[in-house]
Amino acid sequence: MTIGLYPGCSLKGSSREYTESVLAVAEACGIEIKEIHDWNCCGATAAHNLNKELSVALPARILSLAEAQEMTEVLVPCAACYSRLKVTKHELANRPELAKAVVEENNLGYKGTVEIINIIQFLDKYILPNLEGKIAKPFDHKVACYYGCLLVRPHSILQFDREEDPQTMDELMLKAGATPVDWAFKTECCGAGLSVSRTSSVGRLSGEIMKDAADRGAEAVIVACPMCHSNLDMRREAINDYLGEKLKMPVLYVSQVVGLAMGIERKKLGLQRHFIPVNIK
Amino acid sequence: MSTETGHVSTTGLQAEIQDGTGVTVNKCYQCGKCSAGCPLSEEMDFPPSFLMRMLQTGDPGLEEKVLRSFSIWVCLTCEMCYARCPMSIDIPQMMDYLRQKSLREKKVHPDAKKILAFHKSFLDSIKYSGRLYEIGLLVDYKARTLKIMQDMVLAPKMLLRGKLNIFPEMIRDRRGVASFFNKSNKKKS
Amino acid sequence: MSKIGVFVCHCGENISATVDCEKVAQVAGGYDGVVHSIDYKYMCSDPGQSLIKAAIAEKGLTGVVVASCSPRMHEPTFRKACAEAGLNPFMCEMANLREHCSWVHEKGEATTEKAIDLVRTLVEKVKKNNSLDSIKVPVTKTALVIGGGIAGIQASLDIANTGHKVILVEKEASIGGHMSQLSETFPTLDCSQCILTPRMVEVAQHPNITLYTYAELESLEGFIGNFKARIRRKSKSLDEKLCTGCGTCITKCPVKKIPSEFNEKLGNRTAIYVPFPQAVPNKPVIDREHCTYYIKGKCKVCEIVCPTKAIRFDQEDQIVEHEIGAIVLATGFSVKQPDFFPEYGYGKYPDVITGLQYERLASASGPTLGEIKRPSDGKIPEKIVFIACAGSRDPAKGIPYCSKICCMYTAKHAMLYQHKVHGGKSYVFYMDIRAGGKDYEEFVRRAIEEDGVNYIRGRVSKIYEKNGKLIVKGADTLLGAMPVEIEADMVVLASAGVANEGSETLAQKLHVSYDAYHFFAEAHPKLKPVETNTAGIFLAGACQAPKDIPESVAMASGAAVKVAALFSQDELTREPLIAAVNRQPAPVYSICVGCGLCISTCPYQAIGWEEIKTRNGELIKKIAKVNPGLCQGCGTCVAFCRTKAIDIQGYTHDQVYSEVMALLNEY
Amino acid sequence: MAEFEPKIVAFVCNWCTYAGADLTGTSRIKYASNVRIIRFPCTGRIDYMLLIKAFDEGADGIIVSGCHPNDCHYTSGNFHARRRWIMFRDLCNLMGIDMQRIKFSWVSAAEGAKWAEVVNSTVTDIRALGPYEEYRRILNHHSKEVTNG
Amino acid sequence: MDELKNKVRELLGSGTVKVFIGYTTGTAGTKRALFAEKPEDAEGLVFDSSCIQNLAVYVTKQEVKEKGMMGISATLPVMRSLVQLARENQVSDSGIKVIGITPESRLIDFGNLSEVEKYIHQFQLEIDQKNRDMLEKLDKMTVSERWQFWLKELEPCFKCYACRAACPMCYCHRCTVEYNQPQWIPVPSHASGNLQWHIMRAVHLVGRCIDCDACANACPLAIPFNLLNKRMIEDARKHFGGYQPVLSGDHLMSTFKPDDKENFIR
Repeated sequence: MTIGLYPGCSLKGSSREYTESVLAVAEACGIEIKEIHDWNCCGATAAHNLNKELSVALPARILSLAEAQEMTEVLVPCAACYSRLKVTKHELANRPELAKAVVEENNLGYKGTVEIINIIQFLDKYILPNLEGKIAKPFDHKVACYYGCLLVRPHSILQFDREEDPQTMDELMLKAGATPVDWAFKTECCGAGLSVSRTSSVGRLSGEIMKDAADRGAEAVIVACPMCHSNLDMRREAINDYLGEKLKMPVLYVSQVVGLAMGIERKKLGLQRHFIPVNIK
Repeated sequence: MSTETGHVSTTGLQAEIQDGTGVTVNKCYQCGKCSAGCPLSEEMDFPPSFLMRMLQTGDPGLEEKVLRSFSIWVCLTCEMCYARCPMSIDIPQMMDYLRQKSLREKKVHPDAKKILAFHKSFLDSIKYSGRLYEIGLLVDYKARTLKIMQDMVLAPKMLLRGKLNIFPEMIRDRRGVASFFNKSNKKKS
Repeated sequence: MSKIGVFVCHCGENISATVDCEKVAQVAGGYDGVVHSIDYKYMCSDPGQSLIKAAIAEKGLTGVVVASCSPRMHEPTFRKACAEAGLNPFMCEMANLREHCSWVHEKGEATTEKAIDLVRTLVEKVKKNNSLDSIKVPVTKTALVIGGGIAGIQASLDIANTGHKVILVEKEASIGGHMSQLSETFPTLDCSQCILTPRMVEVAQHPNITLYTYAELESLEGFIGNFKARIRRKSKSLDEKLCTGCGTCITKCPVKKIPSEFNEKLGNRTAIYVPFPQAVPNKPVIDREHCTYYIKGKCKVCEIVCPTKAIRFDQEDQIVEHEIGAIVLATGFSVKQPDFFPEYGYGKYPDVITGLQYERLASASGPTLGEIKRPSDGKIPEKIVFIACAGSRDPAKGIPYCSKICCMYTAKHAMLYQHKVHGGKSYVFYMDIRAGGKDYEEFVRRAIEEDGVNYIRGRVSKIYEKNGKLIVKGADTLLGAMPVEIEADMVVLASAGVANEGSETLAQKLHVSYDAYHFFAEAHPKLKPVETNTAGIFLAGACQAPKDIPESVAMASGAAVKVAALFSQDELTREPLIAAVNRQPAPVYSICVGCGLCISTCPYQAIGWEEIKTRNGELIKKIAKVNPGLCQGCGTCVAFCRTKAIDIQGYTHDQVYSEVMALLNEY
Repeated sequence: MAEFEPKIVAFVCNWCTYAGADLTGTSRIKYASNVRIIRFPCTGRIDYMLLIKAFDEGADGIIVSGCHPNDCHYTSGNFHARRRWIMFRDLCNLMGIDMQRIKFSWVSAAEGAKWAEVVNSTVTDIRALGPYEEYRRILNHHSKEVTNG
Repeated sequence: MDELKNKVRELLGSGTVKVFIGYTTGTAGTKRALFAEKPEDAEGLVFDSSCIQNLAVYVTKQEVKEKGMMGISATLPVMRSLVQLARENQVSDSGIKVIGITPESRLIDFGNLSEVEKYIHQFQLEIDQKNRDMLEKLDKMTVSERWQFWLKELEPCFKCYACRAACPMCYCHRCTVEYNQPQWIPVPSHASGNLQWHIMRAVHLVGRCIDCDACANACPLAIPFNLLNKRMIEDARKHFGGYQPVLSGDHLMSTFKPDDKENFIR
């Protein structure tokens, strides 16, 4: 059984370690993953900010490709892309006139048959079952599970976990041997789209998040979104400027933690690519 | 004989929003939970609930203010407001609509130029290569904003860690993707 | 040849705004049999009714059709008017032009068309109506009151004081209800217990009141004036006659850590317990779920220490039966636990509590003896936040309606805090202050002006814990929705009032209707607030909708008067709209062939046998017979009987048939 | 040409659906005016022959509605009715009478909105089906007087 | 055969029964009912596979009842009818003596009706294959096709009511068709009149029809309206687990289960 993969732009560039870790754990469990051929960008915030139809057309093309390539289930590790794809599928199903405008005019063979799953669902469904006994070195650290916005919202469409104080990632971490801390910023926003254009805001928002995580004694923040990661990791300077202290807490992708627990070597998981060194075993 | 069941008939921007997004502005009873939860409300000129109120008045002057507001651009669509709204009002959808209208009518708030520039560069990159080309994005963005120095420190670090592609990844069917842009742009003009 | 009068009502503008009333009257005037047809602004008004009476007198009408509002509203009014004019009241029918036509359709041809059809239909029906005499049935002058809260207590006392017997059933071990949990009451701040307990005692001692605590209604049969109630008295594992209520068993009971329901889980109780010190009756019950004896089969400490040997471990539930004439439903309400708001952290943070829990903290008889202390560490909160509408007015996660009492009790809570904790700071997040009621607005103003409670207009988005403080993130919508953050020591959620769990089931037992929120439904929102749609069953207190104490008491007295009025007659008249088996002269006697298959269709076992005999007593024929005393007029047997030997007054075969014909011809 | 306006007769019980329809009114919810309500004490009183009569007099559609199971004012009238409807529908269906033209529903006294929704959807459906020509045709060759009795 | 004759002679002779209802050969060899009142009348009794009329139809007739204690030779359908009639208080042990004739033409001298009840309960109400196929065929048709089918089938019906006369369950003193206030069933035998008559008849027989086909056999135009009754029997089984004539207890249509299943009420 092969699962389709939609990496999205960041996972090919600024956060390729995310892709690497996903593929690594999958491989270790003998799960075959096939990247959608010739996929395009989902349009992200920019598209739905500036141009409704475009924001639907771009993901629609992606889903049509997946269908054409006979994929029934597509993994979308990037929470932002995941949200965009899910929303698009929902819109196309519930707004016929929009669907007409987008699907027909761009003659996409869209049918809406593809199941879209996020990283947590993927790890839950395909990796954990194989993990029995494979936990080589439990990730024995206190972690703060950071879900961000788009993994759980809008709940009415995503229907994943609960939108306040979600639990799925925490459960996952428990199984990987980690101890999730109970904290208050699980679903607060990191500043995402403003990373470049309003770095100051990002410093503040991400700062609050890192602060609470640190106050609760977390040794690492775990994320499931490249945007969250780049803000919490790459923008650490801005964060520390805002907080006026030097936070060294590393930020890991949920798949990296699972990988480490399985004993996969750090390089294969791309840990060396982080700005904030992951100096915990 | 009529089979129509009556519904709130609104005018102006209210009606536009209703048709465009299905959001009924008058559903809001100003509890302010959105403004309380919005991560950026303190950076906004009008927090979400305030914005809703302005729209409820149907006053052209205030509607103009909304379209020229900074709020609609600093909004991150993090969906927090929608998640907690007791009346399930899809504010993010509405924000998208307002941004697009504001852009069409060239009413973008001056301070939002940078944000807009980023979005545009982003889309151009997609239009050009089908995917996001991060260096391209940054360069293009700097060109638009003349912020040559910004993130200069970041780029090398990223390259070092193999986080930046020197060359853009090109998809095969670039025409197809590009055509999306032209189509949906035509609609606007 | 029938002479029918048609009277079309404008209901002010309510009907005439969308229906052309003149035209309706004029068209109806053309139907054969119709000798008088007019329209008028308010038919239900005095002059309106006089028009009807006059027409009956002058034209000798044999039937009347009033085309106005729903018969559920004014049928009695107009039937009475007809009767006063000497026309049999059951010769009057109503066409529902308002609820079923003018209010639900746009103005225009089609709507007037429909109005005309409806009138024609009723004209044809009334032609087939029969003059009827209402039925007399005896009244059992004993009332059943379900629920021993303040409403139930008030209703019981009022009825009992009119000299009639009352049976009061309370499901808990003591009467008192929510009011007994309250600290002090708005707007007077007098102590709830102090004003309630005397009433409780009065109930216990009243010669006319039989009190069943720890009991529930098992089933109800019959009809107004003649109900039969079966009540389950749950076993208290106690011989109440022997028990003196000395309390030794309670002090000695080894199981001491059961969260007390009365204290909203802020305190503990034992397995053998009385809910609270002033309980009535003040005799314990054994909670079999937690009692060691019932779990492990040994212990029996209470039995050993009991000086009067009153403990009965083998006692079983007991079913008692009573003949009942009328029922008052006073089962009250429940508080919706705000755990559906994860963003408020109720259940996660011990210092985020509900309003009712706060009442227990503020109550002199409560777990903290009236001191406001945080559940987590017993510290006295220096900063406290009250959040109104924590569940109310929230279609998304809570309930759409306003719980009505929260604004007032929140003001009271803040006020009590300011009185008890000097120098403390209190904040109230609100959206609107609904203080309609005598001295209510003044009370709220006092909280703000004299006690310095800070009212902030806005809803709280999130509460989270940060180094021992509760961070409350809100907004001030009066300052351009500016974000507000308060570091509080304690947060009180004004949780919503909702219908009791299982209220639906109880409604079904009693055949009363309930609304979308499962509160019991009154017969008319304005004019019959304490009646239900089922004759002889009345409502009191918060089981109908959230209410404060004065309202509940007033409603209870209202219900009591209805019961007293009912009991003031020895027999009451019932609408004669019931079924009867056809009878004919000899030799046929009846179309009924006596197959008896109808007998089991009757929900009231009202169908039995009748033997037709000759003078010298030999059996000619055995046919079905409907007992007019038991028949409630559902007509299930009528539609079932294949010979059409049973018919039902008010909805006879002839009547309904004519309606269908009239409706569709010249439709 | 104007849209076809079906004739629809509603047979409803007094305690739930009739009251529910009253609530639709008091809540001012608008719905199609094609429907005419005939009031019965209980769905248990509704005679199957009346439904046939309605078609026989030219109705295009029929609504039969009463209290939800367990809510019957008379305890079980609606349960008896339900059992009868189950058999009656099968019979009519075998007879070739179009069961899409008889809508059965439970509408409680609290469901004013549902009543409007039931009426509107019925009107829409019957409109789609068009006039009940099939039945009308067999009526053509006999005059109303006969059936009026 | 002689066994039956002897039995009847004995019953009439001893005066245990005043009239015995059996079959005899009528004109043109057709079988008709015989009402034996004297022992010698028993000679006329016959029985063979062509005796298909449901004799139970006579036990509710005043003329016959007047004669006093009845005896009857009862095939399985007749026995079923008798039990159902007993349930409907139309016959009782004090009025009838049943001599059963098994499918293998064996005689059973029943002591009372509860023995009859016990006997018939060994057999289910089963629709024969031929009719089941026919019903299946109808099910495959569209609604309009079925409508046309029945219009055609019922077209010749001129409401002679032979079906009613032959049915033991149609014993009402006054049949609904005889009402004119209101006129439930149109008098003339036009399409809608016939349609309504047969719908009504079918409904009246739900839970009571025991599938003896007497009605169809009696129909001079051989209209297969008994398909309606058969479908009702099948559906009664499908929805409510079926029924059997019983001397006492629930009747299919005058009881209900709170969890009766349906899929058409919204």
